[in-house]
Amino acid sequence: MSNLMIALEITALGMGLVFAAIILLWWIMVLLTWITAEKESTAPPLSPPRLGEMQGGDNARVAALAVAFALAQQEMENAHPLSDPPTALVSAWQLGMRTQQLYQKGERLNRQPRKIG
Amino acid sequence: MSNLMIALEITALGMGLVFAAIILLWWIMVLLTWITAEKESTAPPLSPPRLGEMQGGDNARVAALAVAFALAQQEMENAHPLSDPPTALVSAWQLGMRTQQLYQKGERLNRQPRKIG
Amino acid sequence: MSNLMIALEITALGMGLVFAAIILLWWIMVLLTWITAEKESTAPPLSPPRLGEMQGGDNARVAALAVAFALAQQEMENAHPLSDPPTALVSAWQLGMRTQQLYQKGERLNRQPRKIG
Amino acid sequence: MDLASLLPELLKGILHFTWGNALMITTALALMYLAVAKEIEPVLLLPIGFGCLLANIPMGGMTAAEGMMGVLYDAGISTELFPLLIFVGVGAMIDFSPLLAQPKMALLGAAGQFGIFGTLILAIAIGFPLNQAASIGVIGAIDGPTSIFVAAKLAPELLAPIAVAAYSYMSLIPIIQPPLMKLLTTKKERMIRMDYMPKPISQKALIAFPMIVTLVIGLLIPEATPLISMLMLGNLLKVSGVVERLSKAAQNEIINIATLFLGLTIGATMSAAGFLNLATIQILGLGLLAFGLDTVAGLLFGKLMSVLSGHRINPLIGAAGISAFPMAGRLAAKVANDEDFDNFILMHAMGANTAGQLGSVM
Amino acid sequence: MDLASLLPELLKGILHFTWGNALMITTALALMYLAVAKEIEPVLLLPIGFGCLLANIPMGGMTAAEGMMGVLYDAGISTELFPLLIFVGVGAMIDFSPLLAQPKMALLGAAGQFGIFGTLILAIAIGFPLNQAASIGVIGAIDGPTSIFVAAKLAPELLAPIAVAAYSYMSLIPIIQPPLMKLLTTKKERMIRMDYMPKPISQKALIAFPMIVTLVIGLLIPEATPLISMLMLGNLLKVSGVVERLSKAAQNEIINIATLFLGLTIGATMSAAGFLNLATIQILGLGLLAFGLDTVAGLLFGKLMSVLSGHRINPLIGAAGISAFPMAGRLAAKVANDEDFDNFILMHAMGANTAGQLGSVM
Amino acid sequence: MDLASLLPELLKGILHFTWGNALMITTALALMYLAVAKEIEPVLLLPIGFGCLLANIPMGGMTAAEGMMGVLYDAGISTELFPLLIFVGVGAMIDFSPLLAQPKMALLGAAGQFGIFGTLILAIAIGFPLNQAASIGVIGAIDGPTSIFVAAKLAPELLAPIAVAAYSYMSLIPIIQPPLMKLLTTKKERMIRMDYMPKPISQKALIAFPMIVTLVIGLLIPEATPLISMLMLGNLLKVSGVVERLSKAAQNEIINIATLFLGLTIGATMSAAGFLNLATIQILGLGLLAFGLDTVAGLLFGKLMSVLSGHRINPLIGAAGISAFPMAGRLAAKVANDEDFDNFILMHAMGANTAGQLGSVM
Ligand code: NA
Ligand code: NA
Ligand code: NA
Repeated sequence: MSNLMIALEITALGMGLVFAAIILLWWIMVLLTWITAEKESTAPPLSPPRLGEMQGGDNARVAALAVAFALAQQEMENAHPLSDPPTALVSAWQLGMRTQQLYQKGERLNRQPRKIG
Repeated sequence: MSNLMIALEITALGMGLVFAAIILLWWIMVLLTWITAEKESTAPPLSPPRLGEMQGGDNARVAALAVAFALAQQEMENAHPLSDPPTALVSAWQLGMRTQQLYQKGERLNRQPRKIG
Repeated sequence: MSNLMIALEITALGMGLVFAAIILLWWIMVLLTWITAEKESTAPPLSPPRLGEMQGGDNARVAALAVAFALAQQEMENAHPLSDPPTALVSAWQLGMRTQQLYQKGERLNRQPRKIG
Repeated sequence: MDLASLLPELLKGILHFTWGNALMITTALALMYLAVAKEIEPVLLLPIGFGCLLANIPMGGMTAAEGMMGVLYDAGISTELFPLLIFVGVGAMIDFSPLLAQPKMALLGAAGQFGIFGTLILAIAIGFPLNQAASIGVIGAIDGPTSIFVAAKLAPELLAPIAVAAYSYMSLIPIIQPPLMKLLTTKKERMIRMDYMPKPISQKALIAFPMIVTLVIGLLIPEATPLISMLMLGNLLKVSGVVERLSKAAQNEIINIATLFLGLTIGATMSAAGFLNLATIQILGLGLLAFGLDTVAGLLFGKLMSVLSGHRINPLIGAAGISAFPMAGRLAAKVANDEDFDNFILMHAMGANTAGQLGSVM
Repeated sequence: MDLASLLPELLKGILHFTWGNALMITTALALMYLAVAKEIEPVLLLPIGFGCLLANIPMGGMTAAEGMMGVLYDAGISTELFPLLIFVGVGAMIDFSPLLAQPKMALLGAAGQFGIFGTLILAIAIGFPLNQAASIGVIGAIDGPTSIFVAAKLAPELLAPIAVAAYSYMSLIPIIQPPLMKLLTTKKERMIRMDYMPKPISQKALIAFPMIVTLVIGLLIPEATPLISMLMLGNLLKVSGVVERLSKAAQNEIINIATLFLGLTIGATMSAAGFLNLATIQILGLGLLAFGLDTVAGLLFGKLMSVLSGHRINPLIGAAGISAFPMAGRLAAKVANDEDFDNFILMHAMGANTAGQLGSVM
Repeated sequence: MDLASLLPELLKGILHFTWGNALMITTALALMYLAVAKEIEPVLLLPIGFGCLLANIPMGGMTAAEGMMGVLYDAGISTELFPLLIFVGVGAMIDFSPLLAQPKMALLGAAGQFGIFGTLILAIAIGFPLNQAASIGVIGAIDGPTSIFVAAKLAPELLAPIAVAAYSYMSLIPIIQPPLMKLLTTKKERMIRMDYMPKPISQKALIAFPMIVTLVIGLLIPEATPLISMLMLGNLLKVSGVVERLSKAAQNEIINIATLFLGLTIGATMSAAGFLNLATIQILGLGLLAFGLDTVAGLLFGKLMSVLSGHRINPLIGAAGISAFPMAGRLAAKVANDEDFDNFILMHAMGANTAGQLGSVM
């Protein structure tokens, strides 16, 4: 049986296996999210709302925020390929991008303490 | 000679040795602290007083302080098991706890520079 | 041939080689700097000017600056052997020293974001 | 001994210098130039380039078995430790919530497979033995560590060219993809706006996900366990939120050191003697092809999904399905617009390892 | 070869899956649940649980001798490097000044010994050979790294159950101790307020302490040298104040990486084949007992001191004497209220190693 | 077995204690005192001192072949990994722009050679074999890692005394140099003010420099490749500006851990048995001499340049040419006033390795 035939068989089997696994994974994810759907609210501290909520805090905290923000922004500027990459897609994706950036800023803000402690 | 007898002998010897070592250690510590007692004043930079002293500094430093404090506090809040642990003992110990927390805050403040440098 | 003779030969050869390499290196450096001389202005973000330029930024950034500066200064103070070392040379060198310190402060300022991100 | 006998000793460096070395050093400088000037995968191409430089300095001894590079190779490449540690770090940087929010996107990960198997078949057609062909095919996984992991396992003799192909092409995606995108999709299709409103994912789901995936994939495709499990371990450290220290260690110390050493040692395998041969050129060719196939397959797959979804899916995301996940060294900001890519490493690694497994079976 | 011959190959993962694997995987998930949901020693139980998961995925190869876990085991467990590095980090986090301020508290460290030796005797009575019995007894040291260090030295075959017992019970202290405390002390005793006014300790004393302890203990109990000396090294790096860099490295990079790898490799030894047997159950039982004995002994010791001091000492601190020192991963904040625990590691390590020594002698 | 037979077992630590141990422990405490109280190279003298302490605790087992120190020695000293990793970190901290701004200063680096070769000749005269003499001569390089690297390669049996000499004298420079400076230069000469107005160096030059140097030196003096290339790699990581992560890892994790382990393992080789002998005393003497020679040669060289330049160069900078580059552990601030020193490591390493090479050739 020629090598090529074997290769084709591998391809058939391998891709079959991968597709099977991917579809299985898909179901698992659907199931997982469906089961845990009740208890929503993931780590509020990570989400932008916190910013607002925190501004209310004492001055010291506000200062901390200010700095963290300044740095975050600065990073955004310094970050070399921050402008959309050559493969940048339509605005829907940029929206997603920004969401995640906000998410990251939030994260950065509340990582801060750990980092310093 | 049965294993059990050996075990008992080990226990006798082992614990004797440990007690001996511990008592020796006790004396050493007493001696050590007594000898070095003259020159007191351990690393003042680490102790809260510094804070006060520093507040006198220029605004920039005060800002730095403010932030460090905000972060320190935030950490205290985020720190998961910050409330007294189930085994928390009488208030005398909580006092000790707070002392050390202050100590740590102080430490954090003057670690800052190293961290950034 | 005695060991000592060999040693002397090694010395002759070794030092000859080192001097040759050093002189070669010297030329290379001259050449290198001469070739790249056209495009001057390296990494402006690293140089003190940036500070000024940045002060113009929003308050948050100024706050960040303030802190970074405070810390930078504090470090300068804490840094144990910051006074000129016993081998410190004439003021011309101290000038160079300060230049580099400024350079470092600048660096520290714009490293900041990376550090936090 | 006199001077006459010493001179050749002193000049042995130059005397052993070959044209091959010169060529490879030029390659090394080129790689470093791409890394520094064009910022193409600098965290990997810079060390690889430098390692390649070292490998072509005659008698330097750095790349000898007992030299530093040899020591690192035995410590981290033969043991597959470096790529796996990189995966731990990458896992700690990935955010799976976008995938969990829209599970059907997982299908896009399958597109990457066409590149792998297409290349595999071609490699065999050209005459590579199965183990080598499989390793070459994995270039189509468009995922450096995976390629290195599989190559180190199945065909270490091809490690250098495969690694170079994987990383340099991975960085060429911005150049390779756009024309194919324009060619294969209509302006109307590219204009499709997808509503991005994922339902919130609970912390529980995010924490359970890496455990379940490790378990399921591990049982289905044992050979995929190492890569998947380390990726998921890193992710678990991050999402669990209770081991901040370990998560940070994975995202910094561990991945940075592993990446630096990985790059150096891979580059150090690029000695003129071992690298300059037909196989290398073939592999570079096949690698490029693999990337092309991936993109085309991804786009067609995207179009299919677009049609099936009644044009509510933008086919361009099909191309995203095949693309590389964010390399360790990229700035966090860059990760942001990779969110749709993040989701597919899993499948890449799976595909890669399935091919690897089957290849090794025979 | 045809499909018929390939299928078993493809499904070999599932075909090799045993009930034992299923049970151990459940254990692994349980450990990870405790770590994440209950935050019980997460820095160790999470990696241990994940390692256990890997160890029970058939054919995964991660826990094979040449797999990643095998490589890490040879690198850090056989060499005892990981526990020792963890000690360096722990030492750099400990503050000995409270102990130096009230040296008599050192006596409380002795209480921990009762647990060690009581368990040792029982283990022998049950029929364990001396080396194993000693290793089991050291669970009574209530100190993970010490237990692992001694077990790796005297009875590596019991490493997994001992490590699991040490860490899981260590984390059960909050559940084990309070009832015993209420049982063995009167309300009046528990109410005793101790005046906490230590005299200031000079920097000199703090710096001299680790050096002297290393020297004295090293000469008295050579077998205790490794643990004590690394603990004291870490402490010296911290208190000396002149090597901030090294102290930070010990408190972060070194301990974090060592902890992660230690947990993974320990967990990876929990394969169904090696873990599911009578010995494990006996060890878990003995370990629990050791903890109970420790607490009781500590409390009685505390009562004794309380009486001798004319009721100016709260007997509850006796229970503190036996307890675990702050694990590397705990947040700095948590360390604060452990200050009274910090002081006793020294004795634990000593007791542990004395037992280990004598056991190994015969 | 009864108590009578156990006692010697229990006291074996004390029974094996020798006067040599006592003497070495005193040395260890002295080294740690210098490190902590006088802040003399603390990052190295503290670990070295502690390692020395461990090496002289009888039966402690830390410094046995299978002990932690033995393990680290095999991992990092025999493989020369630790000194090389330190060089990567040092390179990432060096700023070559001052040297590039005034290339003629490179000549000053040559001064360091006189110390190396002068010592080499003397060592041979005293009767050391060539390989040992070369290693001793390299103390004149006034550069710890270089000395350790060469000694580990040519004469590992002398590693301990050479390392101790290199680091302790390196830290005595502030005491050794000033008197010689006053002696050899006139007040007028010392007052010469040099105009420090370097032309701006382009980023391009800074990035190209490490690549070119690695290549040129590597071809001219292959034996210098390891040290030079790692130094330049670190510098490239820093100046390239595109691999912040790797640069930081080199400046922190990598160099800190390597420094700590290097110090400990070097110290651990200072056992009374191996250290207390005539050779050690001779080496310490020769080392001191090497430093003196370096300084004198540097100053005379400086005077020569001063004259040739028409007294526009301050001869004192000649002394700078021979001096140690900033050790890894120094605070960044300290580095600032070392800028003139930074520039010369390159030559030191070259000189060191040339000597090493020639020595090893015969
Ligand atoms: Na892919
Ligand atoms: Na204990
Ligand atoms: Na020198």
